[in-house]
Amino acid sequence: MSIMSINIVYIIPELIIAFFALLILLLSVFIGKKFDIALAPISVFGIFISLVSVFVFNFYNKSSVFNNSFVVDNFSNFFRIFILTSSLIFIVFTFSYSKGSIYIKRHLGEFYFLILMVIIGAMLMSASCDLIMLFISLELVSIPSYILAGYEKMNEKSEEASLKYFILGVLATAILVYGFSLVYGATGEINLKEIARAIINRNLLENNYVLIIGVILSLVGFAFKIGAAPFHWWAPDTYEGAPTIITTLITTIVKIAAFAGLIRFLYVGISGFKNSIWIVLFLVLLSLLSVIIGNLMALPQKNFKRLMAYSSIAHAGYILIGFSSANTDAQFAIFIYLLAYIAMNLGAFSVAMLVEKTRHSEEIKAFAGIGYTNPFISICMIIFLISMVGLPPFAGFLGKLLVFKAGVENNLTWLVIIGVITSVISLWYYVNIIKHMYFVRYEGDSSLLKIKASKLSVFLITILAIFTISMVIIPSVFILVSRNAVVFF
Amino acid sequence: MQFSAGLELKLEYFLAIAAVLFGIGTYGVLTRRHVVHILLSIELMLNAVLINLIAFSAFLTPEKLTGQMFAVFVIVVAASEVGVGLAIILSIYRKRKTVDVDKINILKG
Amino acid sequence: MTQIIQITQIVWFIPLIPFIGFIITFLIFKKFSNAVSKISTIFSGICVLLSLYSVYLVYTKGSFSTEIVWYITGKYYISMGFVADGLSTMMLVVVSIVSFLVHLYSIGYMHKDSRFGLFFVYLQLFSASMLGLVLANNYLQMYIFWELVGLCSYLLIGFWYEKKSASDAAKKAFLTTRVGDVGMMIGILLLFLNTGTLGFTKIFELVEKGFISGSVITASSILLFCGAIGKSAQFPLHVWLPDAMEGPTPVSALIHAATMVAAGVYLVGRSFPLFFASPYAMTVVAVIGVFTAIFAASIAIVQTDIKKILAYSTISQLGYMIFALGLGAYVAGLFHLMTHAFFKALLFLGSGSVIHATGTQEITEMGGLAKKMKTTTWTFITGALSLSGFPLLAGFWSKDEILGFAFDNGRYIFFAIGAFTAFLTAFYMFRLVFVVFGGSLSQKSEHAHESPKTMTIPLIILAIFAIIAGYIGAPFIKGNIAFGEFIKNGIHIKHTEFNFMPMVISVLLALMGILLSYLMYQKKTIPKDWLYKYVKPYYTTLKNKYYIDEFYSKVIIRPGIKFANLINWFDKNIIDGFINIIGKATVIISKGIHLFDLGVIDGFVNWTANETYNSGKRLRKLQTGNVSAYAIIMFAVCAVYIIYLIIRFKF
Amino acid sequence: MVITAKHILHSSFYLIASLLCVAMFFIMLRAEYLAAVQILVYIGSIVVLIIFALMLTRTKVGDETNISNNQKIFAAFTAMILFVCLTIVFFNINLEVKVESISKVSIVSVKQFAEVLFSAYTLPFEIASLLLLAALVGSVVLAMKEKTEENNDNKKFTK
Repeated sequence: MSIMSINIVYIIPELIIAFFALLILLLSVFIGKKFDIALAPISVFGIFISLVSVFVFNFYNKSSVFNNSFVVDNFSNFFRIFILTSSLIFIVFTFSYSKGSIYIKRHLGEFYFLILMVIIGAMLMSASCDLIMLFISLELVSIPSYILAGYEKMNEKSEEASLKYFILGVLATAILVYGFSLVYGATGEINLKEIARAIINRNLLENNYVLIIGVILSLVGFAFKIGAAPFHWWAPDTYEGAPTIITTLITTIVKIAAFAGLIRFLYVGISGFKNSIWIVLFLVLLSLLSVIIGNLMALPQKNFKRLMAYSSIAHAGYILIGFSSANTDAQFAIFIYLLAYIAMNLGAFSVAMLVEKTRHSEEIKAFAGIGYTNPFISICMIIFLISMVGLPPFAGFLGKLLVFKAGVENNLTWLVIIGVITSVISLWYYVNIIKHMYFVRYEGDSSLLKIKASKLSVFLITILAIFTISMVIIPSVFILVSRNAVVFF
Repeated sequence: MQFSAGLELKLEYFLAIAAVLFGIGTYGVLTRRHVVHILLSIELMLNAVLINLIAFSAFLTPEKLTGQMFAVFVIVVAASEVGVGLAIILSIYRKRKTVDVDKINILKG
Repeated sequence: MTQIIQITQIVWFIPLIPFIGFIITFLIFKKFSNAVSKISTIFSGICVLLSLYSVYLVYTKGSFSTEIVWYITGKYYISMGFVADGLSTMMLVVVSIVSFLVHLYSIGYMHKDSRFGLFFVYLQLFSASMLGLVLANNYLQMYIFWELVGLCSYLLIGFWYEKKSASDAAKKAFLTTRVGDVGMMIGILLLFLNTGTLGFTKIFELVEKGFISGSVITASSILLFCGAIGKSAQFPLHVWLPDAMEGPTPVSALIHAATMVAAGVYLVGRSFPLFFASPYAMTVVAVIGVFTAIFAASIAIVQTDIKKILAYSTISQLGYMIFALGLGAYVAGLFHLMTHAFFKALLFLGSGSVIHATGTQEITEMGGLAKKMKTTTWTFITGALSLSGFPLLAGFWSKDEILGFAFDNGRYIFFAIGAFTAFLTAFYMFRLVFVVFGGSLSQKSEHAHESPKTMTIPLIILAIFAIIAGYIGAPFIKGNIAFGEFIKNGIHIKHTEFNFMPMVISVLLALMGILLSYLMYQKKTIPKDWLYKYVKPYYTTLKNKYYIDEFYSKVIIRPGIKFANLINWFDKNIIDGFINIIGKATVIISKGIHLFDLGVIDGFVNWTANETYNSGKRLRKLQTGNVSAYAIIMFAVCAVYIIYLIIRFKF
Repeated sequence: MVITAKHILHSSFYLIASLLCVAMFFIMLRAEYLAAVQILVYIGSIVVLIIFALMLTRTKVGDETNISNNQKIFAAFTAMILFVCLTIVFFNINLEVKVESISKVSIVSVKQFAEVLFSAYTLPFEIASLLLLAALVGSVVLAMKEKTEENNDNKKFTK
C-alpha cells in the first residue's frame, strides 16, 4: 500500500484532470442544463491546477513507477506543460465556439469530459514507457477524438468525417498493435528500456527482421496519427468535416501526443534505430512524401480547414526530417518545431474560428477584407501564416532552421533542399490567404463585414502571436528548456 | 493437461495462423462496402494480434505473462472501438439511410 | 570609451526609431491619418540626423560593432548585433535620406488616398527593416530583415489592391524573390555548417586565412548571390520589378529604385571578401551583372510606360553595380549604388509628379509638360543627365569609375558592353525626357499644373544630391581614395587612377545617345522651336523628319512592312539613315529581347508555377473520398515496403 | 467466410465461429483465462452488440448484389503479399524461444493472472477503465436520438 501511495504522487497531474473530468460528467448528469455555464470554467480551473501541480510535484526528479511503465522525467514534464498550456488556450476557445453549435451545447458536459480525456491520454502518452501504456494512451487520445469529430450530429460532413477517421484510425491501430506484438515477439519485452537493452545485447537491429517489420508497422500507426503521407488520407476529409474546434484539437493536442509517443518509442525503445537503414529509409520516405504531397495538394484548396490539413501534413513531413537523425540536436529541433507549429496553428485556427463564427463560412474567401475591418487580428494572422512558411523573424523559421540543420548534418542535404523548395511552394497558398485578407473585397452581407471578436480571444491571439515572435527573439529560453527535455535510452 | 505429442506445435505455426487471419482481415477491410463488414474484418485483424501476443507470451516469456496482459488490453480497446464504431454507424445511418462506404464520399479532393 | 558607448547607442537607435514610429502609427492610423503622416516624416527626419552623426563618428573614430549572444547550440553559437562601419553608415545615410524625402513627398502625393495613414505605417515598417538590414552584422540577422523588407515590399506593391494587376504583381514579386532567397538560405546554412558562425567578420577572417575550402566558398557565394539576383532583380529573376510598378510611385522610388533593390548589391558588397576569394563566383557575378545591364537597357528603349522605363533602367543600373563588383571594382560599384539611389529616386519622384499632374503613365499621352511644370522638368532633366553620365554630375563620376576600372584591368569586353549600355541609357532617358517634357501639349497635359510644395521640395533636394553626390568620390580631388578607404570593409582596395581614355569614350557615347534621342523625338514635335534651328540647322525638311518618326513608330509595330521605306529614306539622307539604322536595329533587337523576356523567361516562370499548381490539382484526384481506396493505399505501401525489405534481405 | 458471406448477419455468425477457434488456440497456448475472456467479451458482447446494431439499422439484408467494391484483385494481392512476407520472415528468423514446445508451457491460473494484473499493470488498468467510460459516454452521445429528429426517444443503447 505504501508503494502505491508513493507512486500516486507521480500521476497527480493526470489524476487531477481525471477528477475534474468525472466531476464535470457527474455535474452535468445530475444538475443538468443549468450548470452548463460553469463547465468550461471548471475545466479551465482543472487544467490550471494540474499545471500548477506539475510545477509543485516531482519536477526535477527522474523516476519510473508502476513497474517502470510510467516515467517522470524532463521529457514528460516538458510535454505535460506543453500539452496543458495548449489545452488551456484551446479550452478558452471552446467557450465561444460551443455557443454556436446546438449539439455541442446540448451535450456540453460530455463534450468537456471527452476533451479532458484526450488531454489525459496525451499526457500519459508522453510519460509512458512501455508498449501497453503507449497503446492504451494512444487509444485514449483517439477514441474520444473519433466521437468529437462526429459531434455535429445532423451535419453530414461531420458524420462522414467521424466515420472516415474512425475506420482508418482503427485500421491504423490494428496495424500498430500488430507491429507492437512483433516488437514484443522479437525482444521478449514490452518495457521500452528493456527492449532497448535487448536490442543492444542481441544486436537485433541487424539480423532480426521480425523486429524491423514490427517497428515499421508501428511507425505506420504513428504516421497515421501525425498525418504523414501516405497515411494522411483521413486528414483532409476529417479536418474539413469535423467542427472547427475539434479540428483544432486534432491538429494540436492529438498531434503533440502522437509525436511524444513516437519520440518515446523511437528514441527510448528502438534507441539504435539510426543503425537500421530500413527504419531510416522509411522515415525519410514518409517525410519526403508528406512534404511534397502536403504542399502540392494544398495549392488548389479553397476551404481553409482543408488547406490547413494539407499544410499540417507538410509540417509533419518537416518534423520527420528531424527524426532521420538520432542525436540530441535533432531531438530538440523536433521540440522547437513542435512548439512553433502548435503556437501558430492554434493562432491560425483561432482566427479562422472567429471568421467562421461571424461569416458562417470556412472558405478562404470568407477572410476577404478583414485586413481593413480588423487590422489587429489580421496582423496576427499574417504573423502565424508567415511563420508557417518558415520566414524570419517568426517561430516557424527557427523550427525549420534547426530541423534542416539536423538534416544536413545527417547527409540528407537533398531532402533538406526538397524541403526548402516545397516551403517556397507553400508560400503561394499562405500568401493567398493574406491576399484575401488585404487585397480582396468581401462580397457578402455588409453587416458581417467586421469580425466580432471577444476580448478574451483577442487577448489569447495576442499571446500566441507574441509567443510566435518571441521564439525567434529570445530562443535561448526555449532552447534551454527543450534541451533539458531530450530523452535517450 | 497434456497433449498427446504426435505433432509438435511450434511458435511459427501460431504466428503463421495469425498472419493468415491478419491477411484475411486485410482483404475484408479493403473489399467490403458495408461498414459493419469492415468492422468485423478489423476484429479479425485484432484477433490475429491476440494470437501473436499470446503465442509469444507462452513461448518467450512463460513466467512473466506480459503478452497475456497486453492481450487483455487489446480486447478492452477492441470492445470500446466496436462500441464507438457502432454508434457512429447508427448516427450516420439515421441521416443517410446507407452504410455503404462507397456512397459516403461527399468530402474529397 | 564614452565615444564607443555613444556609437553603440546611436546604432541601436537608428532602426528602432522608425520601428517605434511604426508601432505608434499602427495604433492610431485609422483616426488620425494626417497626424500619422507628419509623425512618421519627423521620425524619419530624426533618422537622417542620426545617420549623419554616425557617419561623422565612424569617420573620426573608426568603425565599431556590437553584438550579444543570441543562442548557443552545441558547438555553434549565433549572435545578434550591429555593425557600424563605413559601408553600413554610407548605406544608412542613403536609406534614411531617401526615405525621409519619400515620406515628405508622399504627404503630397498620397493625400487623396483613402488609406493615407496606412501607407505611412508600411513606410515606417519598411524603413525600420531596411535600416536593420544595413546594420546587421551577421547573415542570419540580415536574412531576417531581408525577408521583412520583402514583406513590406509585398504589402506596398499591392497597396492599391482594387486593381487586380496590383495584387497579382505583389504576389509575383514576393514569390520570385523568394526563389532567390531559397538559394541564399542554403548558402547561409552551408557557411554556417562550414564555419560554425554567421558573423561577417569571423567568416571573412576564416576565408582570408584559408580555412575554408575553395569549393565551399564558391558554392556558398554563388548561393548567396542567388539572393541578390532575386532582390536586385537580376536576370533571370528580374521579371518582378517591372510589374512591381503597380505600387504607388513613392514606393517605387524608395523600395524599387533606391533602397531595397540595392540590398542585393549591398549583400554582395558586404560579402565581398568571400566573393573575392573565389574567381568563379566573381565571374558569375560579373557576367550576370553585365548581361542584365545591357539586356534591361535594351528593353527600356521600347517601353512606353514611364514607370516601366525607369524600372528597366533600374534593373540595368543594378546590373551595372553587380558587374562592377564582379570585376572587383568594389568601391566603384558601391559608389554607383549611392549616386544611383539619389538620382533614381529623383527620377521616380519626378515621374510621380508627372503622373500626378496628367493622370496617366503612358508617355505617348504626355508632352509639352516643360511649360507647365518647371520644377519637375528641370529636376527630372538633372536626374536624367546624371543617369546618362553627363559630365560633372553624380552619375558621371560613378559610372566613369566602373568603366575606368574595367578598362584599366583589361576587361575590354566588359568595358565595351558597359559603354554601349551607357549609350543606350542616355538614349532611352532622353527619349523619355523629350517625349514627356518636350513637344507640344497633349490633351492630357493641358490641365497639368505644378505639384504642391511637399512634392517639389524633395525633388529639388534630390536634384542637388544628383549633382553633388558624385564629388564624394570624384577622382580629381582624390575623393575616390578617401571614399574607398571609408567604406573599405576590411579589404585591400585597388585604387583606380584617373584615366582620360575611358572617360572620354563614355562621355562621347552618352552624348551620342542624347543626341540620337534628340534627333528622333524632339525635332518632330516642336519643329519651329529655336533649339531645333540652333543645334541642327542641316535638317531641312520638316516633312522628312516627321516621316522618320512616323516610320519609326510603325517599325515598332510592324517591323517587316516598312522595311523598304527605310531603304528608300536611307538613300535620301545618309547621316539620318545611319542614325536610324542604329535606332532601328536596336529597337528590333530590344523588341526581340523583350519578347524573349515576356515569352520565355516569364513563360518559364509561369509555366513552373502552373505546373506546380496543376500537379497539385492532379494529386487531388487521389483524394477520392472513398475510405476503401484510402485503406488500400495505406496497406499497399506497407506491403510494398515489406516485400522490398524481404527481397533485399538475404536469409 | 466472415468476409465473403453476402449476408451480413451470416458473416457475424461466422465471426463467432472463428472467434471460438481463436479461443481454442488460447487454450492450446495455456491461456485459459484469456480464452474465457475471449468467449465472454468478444462473443458474448461484441458480436451480440454488432448483431443488435444490425437489427436496429434494419439494413437491407442479403439482397445487396454487390457487396464488395472494385478493388478485389488489388486487395487480394496486397493481403497475400503481407501474409506471405510475414510467414517467410517467421519461418526464417530464430526468435529467442525459451520454451521449445507447447507441451512444456505451464497453465496460468486466474489467481496468478490477477496478481500480475493488479500489481504491475495497475495504471494501464485504470486507464482502460477511463477509456471504456469515454467510449461509453461518447457512444451514448452519438447514438442518442435527438429530440429534433423523432419523438420516440428512448435511450436504448446499452453496452
